[in-house]
Amino acid sequence: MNIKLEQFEGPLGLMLKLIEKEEMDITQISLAKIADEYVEYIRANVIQPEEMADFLVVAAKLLLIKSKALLPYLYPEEEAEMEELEQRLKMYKEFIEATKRIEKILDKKKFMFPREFNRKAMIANANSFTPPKTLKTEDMCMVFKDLLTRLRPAEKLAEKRLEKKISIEEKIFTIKEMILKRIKFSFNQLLENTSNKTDIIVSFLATLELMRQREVRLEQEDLFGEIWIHSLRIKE
Amino acid sequence: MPLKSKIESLLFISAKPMSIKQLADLIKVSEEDIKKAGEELAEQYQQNKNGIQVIKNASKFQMVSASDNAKLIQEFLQDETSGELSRPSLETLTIIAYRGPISKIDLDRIRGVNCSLILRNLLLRGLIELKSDKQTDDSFYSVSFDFLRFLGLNDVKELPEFAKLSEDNSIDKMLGTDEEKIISEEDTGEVNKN
Amino acid sequence: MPLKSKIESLLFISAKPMSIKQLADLIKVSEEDIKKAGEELAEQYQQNKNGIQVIKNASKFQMVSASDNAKLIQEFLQDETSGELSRPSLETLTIIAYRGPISKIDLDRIRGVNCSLILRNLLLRGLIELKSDKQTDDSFYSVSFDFLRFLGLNDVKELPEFAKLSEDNSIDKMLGTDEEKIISEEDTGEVNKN
Repeated sequence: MNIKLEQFEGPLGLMLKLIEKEEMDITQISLAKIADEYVEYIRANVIQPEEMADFLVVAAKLLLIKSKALLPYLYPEEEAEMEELEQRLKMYKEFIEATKRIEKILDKKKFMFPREFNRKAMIANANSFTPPKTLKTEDMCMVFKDLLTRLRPAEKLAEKRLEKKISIEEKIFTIKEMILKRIKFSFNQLLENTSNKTDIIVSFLATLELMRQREVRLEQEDLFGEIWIHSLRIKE
Repeated sequence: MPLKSKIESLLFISAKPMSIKQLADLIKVSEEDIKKAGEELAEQYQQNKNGIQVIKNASKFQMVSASDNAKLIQEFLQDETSGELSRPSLETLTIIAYRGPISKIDLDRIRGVNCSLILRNLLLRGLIELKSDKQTDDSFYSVSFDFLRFLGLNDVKELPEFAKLSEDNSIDKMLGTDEEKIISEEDTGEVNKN
Repeated sequence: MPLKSKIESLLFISAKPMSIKQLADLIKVSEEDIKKAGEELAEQYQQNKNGIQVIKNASKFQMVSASDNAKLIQEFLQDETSGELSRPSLETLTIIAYRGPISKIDLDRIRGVNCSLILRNLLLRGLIELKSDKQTDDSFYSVSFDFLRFLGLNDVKELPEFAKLSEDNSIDKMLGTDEEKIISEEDTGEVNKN
């Protein structure tokens, strides 16, 4: 994708560029069409961590619009939210067009200038000195201290790193690796190196996905009992 | 026309933007009279294509050289203004010009991205001004005289499609804009005036 | 009448009298043309009883405010230079006192807004001075000798807690980080590294 965002351009800018590239108007249909490209873009490009949230919110809305286009009977209650995104984008586009017109005016370089400040021209007696009568050095000290307090950087917020999450794709790969080595193994064996809840869920989803793909067969004797994962691959 | 002549003298001497209120206080006539005479003056200068122009922004007037003579004046002053601004800065400035006074939240929403750094830069360059509402403590951005001078406009209303873009009711609906009385730093801070 | 308009613009901008030759060189027309147009302009302004007048002295033209309004202008200057300072003005003056000599751009950045008008007023009142470094062509503001004497000091170093406050590093830190951010903003497209 040969689209590049300037720094300080947000999700709206990205959507507009994607739509313009396809020469489409701003409609729910065109928004549905660019959803994948949008997600692909934020995956492939470096986005400021503090801006990522804004990009993700819009990504979620775009995916909603896309799923709505595919399954129109779903999500009737989200209608307003989808329209809002469309409205915002239309308005943003109008301002982008206005920006281009203003840029053209600027290019003409028709600057107007004020008269330069000239003390001598303003005051005939250039030696006149008009101090604020009640000002004391202590006042100045206080004002300067206030300023320093204002400028002192705020305490740094504690940083929290996001843990690296394993994707379903990665987990499927791990299971396939394990199953190459043995005919069957338990779900708990798969979880050997993890205690993380998300990881357990991802592992379970990966297992189900492999069953759907007819890569494995699952077996559970009792409720909450051990799940056994069997290979369905015919050994060569 | 002694009133117009007085306004002319003051705008000429002060060499900076002057508020209708300050002009009224000095000349000792009502603010309405100042507003009317000032606007007439601005129109007169514009129609006669004078080398001097009177421009208006919010409730202030300023006297400046005509935009048609920009090149000549730049040469004389050896001024190197290039008029260059990054695209995101210009975009932010455009929204402020059409929709000002506008709060930061509304701006961020229209652009879909946090504008803090850009706003700071525009404030430093004097292209926008920050004014706060004393009662609610809300802050609003508007374009400055320097922005008008930069574009060679006598009033923001001369911007292309000003009426349409500034009053787009979808924006109002969306943002719930309400324009309250807004006071600038300059107006509020001046101890000696009040 | 673009010629008259050009003369008007130049006389307006230049606070000083301009010779016919200088005008002719800048506008690139003959001296006779300048003389004729300039005299017409002077007459026009006089007949219209404008608040601005164009006067001719020997072979020089100058734009001045109308003498009828002299009293009004005195009052304006009185108004601008008397009374206490507003908080933003006081803050600017204080920064210049504790951190001077200081450049305008650093002042703007410390205060987060463009300080042109405030600086102009402090200059007008004789509280600060602008000095240029001949070699680098940079200009710096410092408090005036008159102001120091008014405070009863011989040197800024005698201000309360001068050594401690002038060396506080919050300002330096802020100017340092700010620079990076502002540069990266102008530098379009470059992803901010911090």
